[in-house]
Amino acid sequence: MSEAPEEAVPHDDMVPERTPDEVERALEATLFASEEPLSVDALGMHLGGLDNGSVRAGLSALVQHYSDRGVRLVERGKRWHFETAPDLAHLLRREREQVRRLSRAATEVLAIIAYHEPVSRAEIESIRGVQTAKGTLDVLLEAGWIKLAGRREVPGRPVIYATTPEFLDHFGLASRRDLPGIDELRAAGLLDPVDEALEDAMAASAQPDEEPDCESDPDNEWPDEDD
Amino acid sequence: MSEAPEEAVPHDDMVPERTPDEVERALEATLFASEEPLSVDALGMHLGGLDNGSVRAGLSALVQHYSDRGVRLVERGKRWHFETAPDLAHLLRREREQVRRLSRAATEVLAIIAYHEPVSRAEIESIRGVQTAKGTLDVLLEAGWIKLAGRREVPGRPVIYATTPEFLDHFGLASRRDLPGIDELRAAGLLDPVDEALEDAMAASAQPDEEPDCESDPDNEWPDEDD
Amino acid sequence: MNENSEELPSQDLSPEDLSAKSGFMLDGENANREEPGAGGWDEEVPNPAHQGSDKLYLALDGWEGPLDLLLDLARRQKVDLRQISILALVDQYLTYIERAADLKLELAADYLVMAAWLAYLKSALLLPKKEQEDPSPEELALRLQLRLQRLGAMREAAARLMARDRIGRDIFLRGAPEGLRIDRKTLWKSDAYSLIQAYGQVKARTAPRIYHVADRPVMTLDSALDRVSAMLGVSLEWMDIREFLPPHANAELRKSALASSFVAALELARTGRAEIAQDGAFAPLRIRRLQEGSRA
Repeated sequence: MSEAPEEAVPHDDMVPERTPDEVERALEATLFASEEPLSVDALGMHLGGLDNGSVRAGLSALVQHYSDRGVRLVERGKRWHFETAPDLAHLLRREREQVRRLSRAATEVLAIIAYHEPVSRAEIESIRGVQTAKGTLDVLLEAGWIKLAGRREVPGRPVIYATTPEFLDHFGLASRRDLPGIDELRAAGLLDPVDEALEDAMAASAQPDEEPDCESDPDNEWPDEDD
Repeated sequence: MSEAPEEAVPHDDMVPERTPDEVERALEATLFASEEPLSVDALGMHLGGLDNGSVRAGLSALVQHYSDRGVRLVERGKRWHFETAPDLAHLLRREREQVRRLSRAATEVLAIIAYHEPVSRAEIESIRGVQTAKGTLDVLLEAGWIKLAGRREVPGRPVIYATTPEFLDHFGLASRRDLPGIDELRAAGLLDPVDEALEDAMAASAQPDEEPDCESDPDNEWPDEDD
Repeated sequence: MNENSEELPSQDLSPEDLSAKSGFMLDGENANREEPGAGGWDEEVPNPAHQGSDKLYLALDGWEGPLDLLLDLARRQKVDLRQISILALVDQYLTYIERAADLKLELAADYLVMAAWLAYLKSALLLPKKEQEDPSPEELALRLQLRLQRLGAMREAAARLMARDRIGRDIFLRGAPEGLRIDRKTLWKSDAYSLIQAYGQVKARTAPRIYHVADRPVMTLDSALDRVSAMLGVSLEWMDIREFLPPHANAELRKSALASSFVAALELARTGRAEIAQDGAFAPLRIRRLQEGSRA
């Protein structure tokens, strides 16, 4: 949705309502009818070879048009679909508990994969400190949220895992950059392996005056709050 | 949709766009997410016991809002649902047309039917001197050039085939009597034996895509779409 | 608490196990306990019943290993994970484990391994630092802290992820999409000429056939004998065999005539009426009439 409102649609409350043009109507009809999210390319082809620029312009107009309505048009992993507005969840949720609940282990593994991808099972386990039960990855694979993403070219060539467009879709993320807090985690070095962070921290504590970055310096990090 | 614009929405091209009210948004989302059309009563219940009058007013506003868009809100048998605008229905069911030349075998069968109709499959085979694949007749039926013309009242009551008006049309014939007789064929040299293998080879090299097995043309996925 | 229906595995610990497993926290590479439950669907709320130390004996099963327990204890310090006191954390953990032992709960081995390792870490941290050990206890403590931070970050991220508006729970897609369909349709094409020609071919192929064998231009041996004998009578000189061939014959007939004339010449030679000479391979073949009796 990032590139959405390039069109010069004023952001007033009372917008002069344009009659939707034919591209817009065709995109609207196609996206309403589609059983799955559609990429710009797929939309263009479906609309008789419409160029991507026109498709994007039409999508932007539609995003704008639907921005205050009960359904909205969103981009998830480069694919577009209509969905209900989040603030109406309370109306729709009833008798609709379709989402199976994930175990805590599975949610943690999913988060680790999403924030670190691609990542091997050993790497997941080194973060969690426990072995991953057989079923945990299976459940995520079956849900279609993670996929095998090849092998890491290190001894043993372990399989590595990554998330899928369906994952982004389900959790309402336009892309992995939208993962909650990912920028902060990265900035704090919390997505780096322990060994790396340890080296940095040791180096920092060796020359304490050079780096006032005290994020992970044990010496000045253990204040007496606890006693 | 008659009582819709209580809120004084002019019918100009440039309509001041109302911010949809909550009932309207809730109806929109509920109808969008519903797996089946919903009655006014059902909608009222979904919306926390909203009275029918308010539901109807909201529906009217939605009908009005969607009247010029790619999807419309319609009532069918007292139940409401969204559907594609009728002028865009073709988008949902796109046909990709591929032009193929009739295979040699199919042309022979068609010619035999044209000259001898009505004729059974066994008769076709005895005239051709070779067995006829089931698919050959199917192709001719699909092309609309032959039709089932009843059954022959002989043991086994075999189906008999005849040509159609579309056949005459496609081949530019006013009637079957326009087909040249045997004597004319002979005079034109068309009864001279030819080296069929050689002819096939010539034909194949002249039109490499003329394949008797027609199912296999995967690469023109989106052929002449853009015109 | 849905996951703690399973009993903790009870394990006998040998000293070797202890020493082997105590390495786990040091290098962080090996995990040594399977998480409880099959890891499938069901409970997605954050760690249950972790408040109140009186719930200890119930809650122990709910943790996914000692690191998880440590993290939870660290959280109770209610400070940033970067600010936690490792010493305080160690004490809390050891107290926990002791109380579990008092309650005669069977503890999984890795909890005990962690307890032993933490006890070692504590004593190392408290001892006056004389000799430089490698790694230093401070480094070990830092490593533990870094690991807890990372696990904590991921636990929080998971919770935030799960709390998002999710499709099928908070957000809904179109309930009854019409679906997009692409029908392939073949337009068949042919023309009248192909049709008529095809019929012609059928008729031609199945019509009764009459076979004509064409007269091929040949010279029979008999006629060649007559011809060569007659021509030999004209002269007593050597003659090239090619002079015996019909002068205006086409190539096909000439071939046949040459072959027949050659055989005729052999026959005449055999019966003593002619002689044949050739100067070398592929040289002109010459024939001459033999005088009656001259050969003998």
